[in-house]
Amino acid sequence: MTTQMTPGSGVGSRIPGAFSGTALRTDFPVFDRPTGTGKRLVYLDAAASAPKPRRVIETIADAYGHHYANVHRGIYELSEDATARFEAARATVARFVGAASPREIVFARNATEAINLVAYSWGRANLRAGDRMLTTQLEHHANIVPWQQLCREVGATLDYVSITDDGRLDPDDLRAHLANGPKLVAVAGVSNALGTINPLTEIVRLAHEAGALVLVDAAQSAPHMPTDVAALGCDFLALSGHKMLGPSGIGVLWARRELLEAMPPFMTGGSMIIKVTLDGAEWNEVPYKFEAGTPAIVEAIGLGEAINYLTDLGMDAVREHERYLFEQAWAALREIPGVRLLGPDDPAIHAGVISFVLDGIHPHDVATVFDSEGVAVRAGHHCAQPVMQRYDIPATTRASFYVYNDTDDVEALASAIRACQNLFS
Amino acid sequence: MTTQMTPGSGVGSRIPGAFSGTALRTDFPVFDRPTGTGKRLVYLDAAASAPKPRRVIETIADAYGHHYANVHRGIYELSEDATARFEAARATVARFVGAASPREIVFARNATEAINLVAYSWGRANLRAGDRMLTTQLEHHANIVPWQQLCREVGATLDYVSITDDGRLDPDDLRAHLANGPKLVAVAGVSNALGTINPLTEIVRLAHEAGALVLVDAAQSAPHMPTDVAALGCDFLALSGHKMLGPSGIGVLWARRELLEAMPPFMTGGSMIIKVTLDGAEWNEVPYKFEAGTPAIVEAIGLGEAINYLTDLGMDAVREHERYLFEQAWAALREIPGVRLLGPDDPAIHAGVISFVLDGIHPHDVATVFDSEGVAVRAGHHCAQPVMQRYDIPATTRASFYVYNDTDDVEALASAIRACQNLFS
Amino acid sequence: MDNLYRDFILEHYRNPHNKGFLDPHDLHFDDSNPTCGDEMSMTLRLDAGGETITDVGFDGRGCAISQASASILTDGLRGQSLDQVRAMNPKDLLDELGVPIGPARLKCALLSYKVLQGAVRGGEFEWPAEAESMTG
Amino acid sequence: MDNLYRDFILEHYRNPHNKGFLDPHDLHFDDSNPTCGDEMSMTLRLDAGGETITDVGFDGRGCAISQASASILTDGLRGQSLDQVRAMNPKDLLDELGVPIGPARLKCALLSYKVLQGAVRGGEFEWPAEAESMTG
Ligand SMILES: Cc1ncc(COP(=O)(O)O)c(C=O)c1O
Ligand SMILES: Cc1ncc(COP(=O)(O)O)c(C=O)c1O
Repeated sequence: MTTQMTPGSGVGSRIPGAFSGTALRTDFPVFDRPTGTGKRLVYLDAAASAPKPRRVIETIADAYGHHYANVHRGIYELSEDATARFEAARATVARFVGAASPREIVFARNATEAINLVAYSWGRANLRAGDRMLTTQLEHHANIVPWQQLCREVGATLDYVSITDDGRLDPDDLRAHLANGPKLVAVAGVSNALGTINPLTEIVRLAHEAGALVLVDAAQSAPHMPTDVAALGCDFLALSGHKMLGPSGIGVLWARRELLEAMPPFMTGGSMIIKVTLDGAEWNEVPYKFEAGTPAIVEAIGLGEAINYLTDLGMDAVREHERYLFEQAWAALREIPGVRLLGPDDPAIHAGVISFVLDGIHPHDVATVFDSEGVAVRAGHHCAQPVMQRYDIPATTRASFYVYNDTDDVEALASAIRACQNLFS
Repeated sequence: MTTQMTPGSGVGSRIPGAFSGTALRTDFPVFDRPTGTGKRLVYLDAAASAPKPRRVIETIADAYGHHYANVHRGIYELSEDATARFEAARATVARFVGAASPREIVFARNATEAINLVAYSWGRANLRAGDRMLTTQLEHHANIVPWQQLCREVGATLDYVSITDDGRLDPDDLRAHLANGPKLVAVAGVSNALGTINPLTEIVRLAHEAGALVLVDAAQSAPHMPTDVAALGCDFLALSGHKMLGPSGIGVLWARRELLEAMPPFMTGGSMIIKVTLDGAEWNEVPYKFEAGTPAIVEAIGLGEAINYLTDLGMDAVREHERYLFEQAWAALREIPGVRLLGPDDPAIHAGVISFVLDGIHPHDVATVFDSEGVAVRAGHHCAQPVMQRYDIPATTRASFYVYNDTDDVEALASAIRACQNLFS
Repeated sequence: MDNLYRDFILEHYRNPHNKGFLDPHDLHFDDSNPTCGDEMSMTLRLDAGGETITDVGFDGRGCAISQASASILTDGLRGQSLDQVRAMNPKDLLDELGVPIGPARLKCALLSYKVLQGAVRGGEFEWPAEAESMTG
Repeated sequence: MDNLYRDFILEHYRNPHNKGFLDPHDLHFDDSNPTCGDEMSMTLRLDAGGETITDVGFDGRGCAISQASASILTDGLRGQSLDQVRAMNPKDLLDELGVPIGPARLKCALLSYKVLQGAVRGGEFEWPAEAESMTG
């Protein structure tokens, strides 16, 4: 993770012209569809889930149509073909995150399952009564509730790094909690509710010094900036394919191989065993030990193609593109009276996610009015209720950018806000 | 489950001409593909995973292309569209299995996850040290290993109903084990290793009389014969979409609503909560309580379309078609010297799955030779090692039929066996 | 959309009727809309017989749809018997709102109905089937 | 395919060389192919210096590919030093088989290599990377 690791880097090397979001829209069939009101679709909800490029959809259709069979064990051409494509996707994911080997890549349904896998498997084997673990107040529920459940079960204590008024992790509070010797620190690369890019390199260094392992919830960072687990030095990393132009139903857990080897299985059944008798079972090698049953074969293959699309653009270019859009949008929205912006002001530590509140207008109403303008945004707690509680708001409206957005979408956002304010004035 | 419930029924009402497998092959793009040796593909591995009809592939591509967004909470047209399609698929599944309500349908990755969900959630909450539970010797690993793990964890005992020489559950052994008062009986509708159709109605009645709940592993029955949980009276039912013409990455747990309501969550995170604070969480309504994170949205939609395809054919007709093919194949293979057939002789209790051993030829070699003839079969333990142990064989070769097969495929199977025997003679 | 926010709705939202927490009251229930976290309370006063509503107040923060719907719903309650309220059809409330409510906003529109039913039934009431197409 | 089952392979399968369990022996290892459950044992006798292989036997049931590969592999072992065996490249065995082995059968073809390495290294040896494209 180059960019988000050292906030501030990359300034001056910005390349807003690396690619044109407007041009890329032709790669995404969804933009052919007129909205109900006949307006152009302005899709600003990538943080919830991303549209799919034609290449990915065609890869999926072709895999189902011509290269589909169950993987592994099948001693016939079609199954060998499917297996080769499935395992090639694993290798693609491994390269994308900087893993030492494809065997460190475990396929899961989504980032949520990847985190639950660690909580159930590593957590129940390693966390004991009286132990502590640490997460933060800006996490998605997926990086909170599994730890609450784990700590409740084993009798450990879950602490939270608090957040500053502008949505950053409080570094002093982080240090204070690390001094208590947590066994694990679970932290997001990017907050989906605030847009904050967390200083992961620093966090990993401090956590390791304090003897803690680090799990990175990369659901919101991996789609938008380079990821390099080797450079970062973290221990676990979770991501979701559907947020990075890939299919639904596929996510990834990366973990260091020694950790995976030592962890007991999570779900059990076919494929994850070597031998089963009526008395018990022996487990297969990693990563298969963690992939019980028939995997999401074509979804993994589709994720591989989504990653190819992204790496063809270049993850540095993706980050720069979104940084540029963020700066444009942040500046435009700051001009509009009655708009309260959340999250850090510094573009070096703010991803392409803008959470805001309009004075006197409920975010649900905002989203409904936006929808009539063709602008798709998310309104709600963004599965991050502790963030809402921190700022004492019921919900926010959130606009999030991706490769197919461009400055015309920034303008559409600003004008939808004005339309909404007019209606409710 | 009409047909397999009362083995023997339906005889006389057989309608082999209900549809032509040969004609249906044009619905499946995979049959356009010539095999490596230029021969016609004879796909006899439905029991591992089924090919996909064009309709299903097109539904998936269209959903990704024009109706995709994250589901639930999205206050814009595209998300409402995706949500409506996703929930319609849930309703389709509910009708297909005879559920009282779509809210009894939990989406999982596959049957394996559905069973693990019950083991983790219901099992850890309800099974205590000293308790017993019951499964059978003919189960797939997916219906054995999760229970071994559960029983080990809580200190319960797992018993197995033994199987007869011809691959049926031993009714006396079943009664004897039920007399010990197991809390749960986990049993397959159809054995994927032997083809046996288990007498589920009888098993459910006896188990309930003995005070046990019943989980049906319908992975191998739901694709091939009618399923009706209301008529059957079971408590849990698991199935996999990929075995019934649907996408990979999607499976289903059906459970009676009271059970689901009472069960604690399995995985936790977004969507499955109502409220999260730093101190804990409250769970959402069923089935959402069991669907943490972004679900396999398009895979569920694709499964819905696969079910539509199957119900257009009619599940009774599907069963009759396969029964006819089974009878043809069983008769043909019985004629060939050196072929040992496994499983029951009675077509009323034998699904379209034929497991066999060729004297002196290893199943792996059989499958490789078959592949050169364009015939795709599975060779191995079929994730049912206890069955192999029971008959003291390392592996079998298995041919399994589905809607696109026809008597020409039966002939191809018989002639591949002869080719194999010639080569090794 | 301008459809959804017709003047009628906006008027009720800006100047909601029956807003407030009645103290004392005979019946009271709090509930929330999990899709947005909005909370609403409903307090009712009954006549001496304890069967007919004499006064009603709703309170809580929420979106225009939920606030307008509560305002409109409560307007019609005085003089109604508890049995009449229990027999209410949620569709009637949607009709009274007079604007098309998309599936994502149905819980907003029906929160007041749910809270009211909780109050007259003395315990949490399920979301009407109309609102079930979307989950929290 | 008739490719894969060339006479050469079938001949080794029908009449495997060095089949059997040597008793006594100096080195012994058992291993299995998880994709099919096939098991194989390898027993070795060494010269007085304990460095050079004087005799070898393999045993176990398996498919034609694994049996022929074990027959061919063991044929070349007598007179080899343990260091030479440890340095063996699995590719050479695949080449010696002389037929194209599809990914699904690589573990069959390399089981004998894995068991042999287990025997000379005194502990389970990982599947060579060549066999990793398929899992059990
Ligand atoms: C009887 C039976 N149960 C369970 C399963 C597991 O299905 P899946 O791998 O889709 O979870 C299978 C698949 O082979 C099966 O045949
Ligand atoms: C930061 C973060 N973590 C985790 C998740 C959960 O992802 P999924 O629902 O795909 O499991 C999300 C999705 O919103 C997210 O933004």
